[in-house]
Amino acid sequence: MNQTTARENKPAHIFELYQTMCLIRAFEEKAEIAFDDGFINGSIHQYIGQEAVGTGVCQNLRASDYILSNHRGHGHSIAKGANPEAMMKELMGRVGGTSGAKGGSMHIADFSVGMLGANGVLADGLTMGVGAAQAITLKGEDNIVAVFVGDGTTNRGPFYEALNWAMVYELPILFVCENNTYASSTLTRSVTAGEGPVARAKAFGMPASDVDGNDIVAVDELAADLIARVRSGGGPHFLHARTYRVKGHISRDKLLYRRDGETSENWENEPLGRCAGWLAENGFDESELRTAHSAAYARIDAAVESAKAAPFPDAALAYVDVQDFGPPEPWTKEGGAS
Amino acid sequence: MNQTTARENKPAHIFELYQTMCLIRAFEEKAEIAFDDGFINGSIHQYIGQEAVGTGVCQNLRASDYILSNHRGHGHSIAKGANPEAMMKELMGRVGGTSGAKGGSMHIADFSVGMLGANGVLADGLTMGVGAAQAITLKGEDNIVAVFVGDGTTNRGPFYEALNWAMVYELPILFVCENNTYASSTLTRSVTAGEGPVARAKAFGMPASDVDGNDIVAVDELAADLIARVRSGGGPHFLHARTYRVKGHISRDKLLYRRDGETSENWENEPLGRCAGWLAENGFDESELRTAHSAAYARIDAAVESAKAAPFPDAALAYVDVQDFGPPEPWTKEGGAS
Amino acid sequence: MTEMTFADAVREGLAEEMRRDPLVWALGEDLSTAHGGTSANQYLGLIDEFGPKRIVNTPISENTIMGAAVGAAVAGTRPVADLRMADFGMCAVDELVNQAAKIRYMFGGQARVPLVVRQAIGMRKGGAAQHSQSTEAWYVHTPGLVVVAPGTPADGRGLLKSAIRADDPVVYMEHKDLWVSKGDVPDDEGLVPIGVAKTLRQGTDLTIVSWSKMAQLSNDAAEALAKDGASVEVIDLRTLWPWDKAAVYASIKKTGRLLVAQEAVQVGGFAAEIMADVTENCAGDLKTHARRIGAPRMPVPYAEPMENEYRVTTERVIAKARETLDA
Amino acid sequence: MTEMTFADAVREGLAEEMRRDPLVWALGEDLSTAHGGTSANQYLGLIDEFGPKRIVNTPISENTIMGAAVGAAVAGTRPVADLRMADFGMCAVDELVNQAAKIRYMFGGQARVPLVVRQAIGMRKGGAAQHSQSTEAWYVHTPGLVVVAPGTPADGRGLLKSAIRADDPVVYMEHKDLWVSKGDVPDDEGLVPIGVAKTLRQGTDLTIVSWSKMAQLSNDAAEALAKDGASVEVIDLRTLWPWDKAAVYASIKKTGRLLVAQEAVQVGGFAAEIMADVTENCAGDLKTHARRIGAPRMPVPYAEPMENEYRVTTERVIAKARETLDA
Ligand SMILES: Cc1ncc(C[n+]2csc(CCOP(=O)(O)OP(=O)(O)O)c2C)c(N)n1
Ligand SMILES: Cc1ncc(C[n+]2csc(CCOP(=O)(O)OP(=O)(O)O)c2C)c(N)n1
Ligand SMILES: [Mg+2]
Ligand SMILES: [Mg+2]
Repeated sequence: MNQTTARENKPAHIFELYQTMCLIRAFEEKAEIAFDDGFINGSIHQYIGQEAVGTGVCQNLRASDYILSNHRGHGHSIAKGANPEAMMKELMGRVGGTSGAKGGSMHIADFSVGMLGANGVLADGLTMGVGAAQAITLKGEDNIVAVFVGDGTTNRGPFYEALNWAMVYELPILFVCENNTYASSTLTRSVTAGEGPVARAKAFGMPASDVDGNDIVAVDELAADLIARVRSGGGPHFLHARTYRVKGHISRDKLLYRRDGETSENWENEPLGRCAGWLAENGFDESELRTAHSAAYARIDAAVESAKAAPFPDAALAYVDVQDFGPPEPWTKEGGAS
Repeated sequence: MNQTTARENKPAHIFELYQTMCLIRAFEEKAEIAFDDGFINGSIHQYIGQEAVGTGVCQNLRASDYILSNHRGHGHSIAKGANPEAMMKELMGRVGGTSGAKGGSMHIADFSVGMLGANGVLADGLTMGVGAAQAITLKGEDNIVAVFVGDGTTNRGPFYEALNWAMVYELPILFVCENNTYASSTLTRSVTAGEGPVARAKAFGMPASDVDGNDIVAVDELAADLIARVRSGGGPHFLHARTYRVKGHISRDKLLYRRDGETSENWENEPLGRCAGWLAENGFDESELRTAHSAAYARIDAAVESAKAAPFPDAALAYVDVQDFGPPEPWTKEGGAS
Repeated sequence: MTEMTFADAVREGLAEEMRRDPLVWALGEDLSTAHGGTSANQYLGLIDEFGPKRIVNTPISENTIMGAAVGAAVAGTRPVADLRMADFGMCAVDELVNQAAKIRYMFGGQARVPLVVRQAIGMRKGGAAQHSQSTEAWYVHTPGLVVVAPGTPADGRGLLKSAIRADDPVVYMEHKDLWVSKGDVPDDEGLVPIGVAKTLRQGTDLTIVSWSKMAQLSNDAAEALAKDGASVEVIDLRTLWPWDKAAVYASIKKTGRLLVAQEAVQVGGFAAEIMADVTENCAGDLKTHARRIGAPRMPVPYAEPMENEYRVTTERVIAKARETLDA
Repeated sequence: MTEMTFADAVREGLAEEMRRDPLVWALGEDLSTAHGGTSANQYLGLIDEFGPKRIVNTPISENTIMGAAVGAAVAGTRPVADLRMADFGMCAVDELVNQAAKIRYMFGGQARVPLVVRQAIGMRKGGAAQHSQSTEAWYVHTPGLVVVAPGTPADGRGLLKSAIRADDPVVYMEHKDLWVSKGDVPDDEGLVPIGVAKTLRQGTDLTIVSWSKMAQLSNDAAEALAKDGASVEVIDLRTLWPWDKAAVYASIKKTGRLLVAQEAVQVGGFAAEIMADVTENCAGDLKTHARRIGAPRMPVPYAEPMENEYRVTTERVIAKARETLDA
């Protein structure tokens, strides 16, 4: 994360973020292929097109800071420092997966870097996030929490409870709303009244900022500033990042509900290309960028291969880590379980 | 409700509202006595000091309009036209109670006058209210819905979901927030961030008004106006009524959490006295007001007596009205039930 | 008879009821966009016929999807609320249990709450802990609710239609794995009565009682056992409350042996209720005590070997059936 | 030993744990104002000793009370979240079941969720449909959760302390009628182990298994039956998951007869689980099939005659016990 060096050399700093974004993009693209090839079960929610948000926020956090993510958590995890190799194993259900292959794509977590979990139930990261922030204040630490929430999820009640709660207890928490225009197949604005998330956050007295979420330079600058404010006792802050989900809601989604050309128009604006453009304007030459890009893909290719080569976990591990009191009884030969 | 005559003769109209408020006050005071005397089980949440809100809103509604109430529902019910005699029987668990003595104080309902129920779970009236409004639009009626919500309850998530929902579907619904300063023993502002309910409603694009909820003249005028707007297709509206819960949260509450003098100061501002003052200034003489007041108390005294004289329901009625498919099996002599 | 998938059959059933009764409507997330082709498309195309007032695409607001359905039901319409999965249904337990289930009773019969709430149950490969749960037992335990869990396209359609016409709130639990399964669906109205089980297979040695997808696995188990000469009767309950006690008791009278098979976690599951009931009411007819099979008491794991370890498989049903037969 | 009420004993227990461990804290509505003297005052005065960071008066936000407790638990503290009643607990089923219960597992053991969630159960006179429910069966059916339901002040204190020290999420269900009940509480630490039942009364003819307030009624029933010469053993489970199978099995071995008594709705209740388990595991020891008693499957009515008709009374337990003894 090298924040101090980075600040001294902005292009070098942005280049680092570019590398992270490439890693996320590569991860998502390769995961989709692995999914289509039958190596991944369930479904995967890809972060393609939104990389600048998670990267700009998480790379400004410390490892001891917490993030809480949602169903679309691969990018947040990588940006927070989770190991993509272990993540790919998790997706493929192999030994060495971040969650011991018990969770899969929607339940990536890496507590060692403060990544407290993706989540399959919308909005629950918000209420858990304020609790994690409360724990921080109780322990007297100077860490902070960042919670990611999708635009569609801002219509769930717990979102508002969490905003109010964060303000009431003046918690060290940054809410990051990734407005990618869609909630599954529904245009979020078609089911969202009023001016949207920023106005709603402000109604709780919470300072709120808006940013072009596809512009890594802007996200990075703003996030660094807001995180510093939150960390220094400024209370909660709301960050609204405008972005676009260029891919389907899940990888299988055929995007039948979009108007012709919509997706391709938005591809023009995706954050990696924009970041590469900025870097080119700021002293990096094409080959450096291509090398970074290739390095990310090579790393993920290797991650895919090593995941495919990794063994599946022992069936008996299924019984581990349920609870201390009254753990499950394994199946017996006679077919009994409890 | 005589709205047309009333409008032509404002003092006469306000006098009618005064009579309703007296009925509510008498009901609550007598209910407390009956409670203390052991005639009522569970707990009762009294509406004393808030009469102007429910009266001003409900008396501007039609019988075919719906209201959804909360735990503090006696006043809303009477104002909407429920029969206080039947309500008192409900409180005492007698034959003839509004809900067949199955519900008690927190589950008063009178569907014949559009009173769709008090409620023991905070905020649920809000989500049910938007659904009732949706039913109205589906049926093509020109009725409207009014939902009552306490200040403390505005911190529950479903409140926001309902606001958004009402706006998205442009429903004929009036949200009435009765801000009586407290949520049980907690000062609501101590756990509420930002400027409060009006700002929050506006953040959903919902027009919102604020009124002195102890001023029946003001509530009546504003409610009449808002209800007309909602009925004529103007979409939802939010009405914030400032008031004060002069009594305890429930009748047994000793108010230990209030500062000295707080309650008595607020008694000065209670709505019946203020209404009587207005009426006196507008042509009513003391004796007319005293007569109205006494008539209300006499009616409720009689209601109490008739409730006390009414029989308890047959135990066997407990099994009625559960469900058509798979109703409960009564206890057998051997002690079996299912 | 026409062969169709479960998802198509229930969509047809819903459309038929919506045509029959203008007060029937549906609400849920992504209904009009039909999940963008990513799910089972149980609503595909209905928006074109019925418009956005009756096929209501909602915000992500589970409390309100459920609460609004309750309010709309007491106000005279017949909503079908879709919470997608029982796992997300947990966000709306309050509105279902504290309101829908109780309103008729606690208001002394003044109102009916004629709604259907769809909450898909069951494991789908790779679904993991939060997209796999089967919570039927909770709602069987909840007075005021009817609970159905059909296992075939015909039953899916027929029970949805009966549920919509019922004046009770009905929890309609379809298994995610069944959506793509095919079966014959009658060309007539095809109503399936609430509370009536279906005997999938006659037998004389053992009764297996099951529901939803597990009924099919039980039937497969019975077929396998038949090759060994065991005659196993398989009952698909279809409705879990009220469950068809008469059918189960009669079968036990005939076979003298009972196995209840469920996909849900065994501890505290609905099979326990059947076991308890039968223990009390069929003691004289049972040649050996009743048995049950269900999942271990743990969340659903993701990786395939662990997921398979978790599953109640046909083989496991067979093993448990053998144990019961041999006892 | 000191005699105190249940509410006082559990408040003491909480205070002791908070003194012992600075990471223990409590959150819920009206905690610091102690419900204004209107409730059982389980938190009265704690705000003075521990301050508003550890006795946290919350907004009315059940989802967040539960969700924040989960987040704070995984972030290294030990929250005690109070949802007041199991009825309001229904507003937070998602956070409890989808998050608290699953986090340790679905993240592969990276985290523990050491929290206690208090959800009072049971009927209180005039409580009616929405303030009376006993939902322990739901949580027993939920992998990942521990469920305790103490019946005396000493057990209330001792189990709360053990629950706070446990690394599992514990659903702590106190009966509203018990808050004012009195009993002897040990002067020492008084920990009560999770998963261990207590035999309230020895007997040889019949075992009654129960928990929470119903254990007391069962004991009363046993006393009454003793006058008729029946020797009834009464077991208070105290912990519902994991329940003390060894104690129950041993008792059944001795008495050969079992009655399970619960206050909750009988259909699908926890008694069904015990019945099913015992049917499978104690068949040889049972002289007659196990029996159970629970409430009819209907919401709790308000008026006294109907409420009494609903109740599982001592008399009804006696009648069912007689039936079991005579079988
Ligand atoms: C409580 C809950 N309701 C519904 C779902 C199903 N679901 C998963 S993702 C999603 C859309 C979320 O949209 P948004 O919040 O905008 O996030 P995005 O997918 O765009 O990142 C839905 C409806 C769920 N997982 N949890
Ligand atoms: C979901 C839920 N949580 C908690 C309660 C307990 N409770 C009943 S009334 C009340 C306070 C409500 O305050 P407010 O909304 O301001 O209404 P008021 O009582 O002042 O009229 C509380 C916490 C409840 N009934 N339902
Ligand atoms: Mg989105
Ligand atoms: Mg209030």
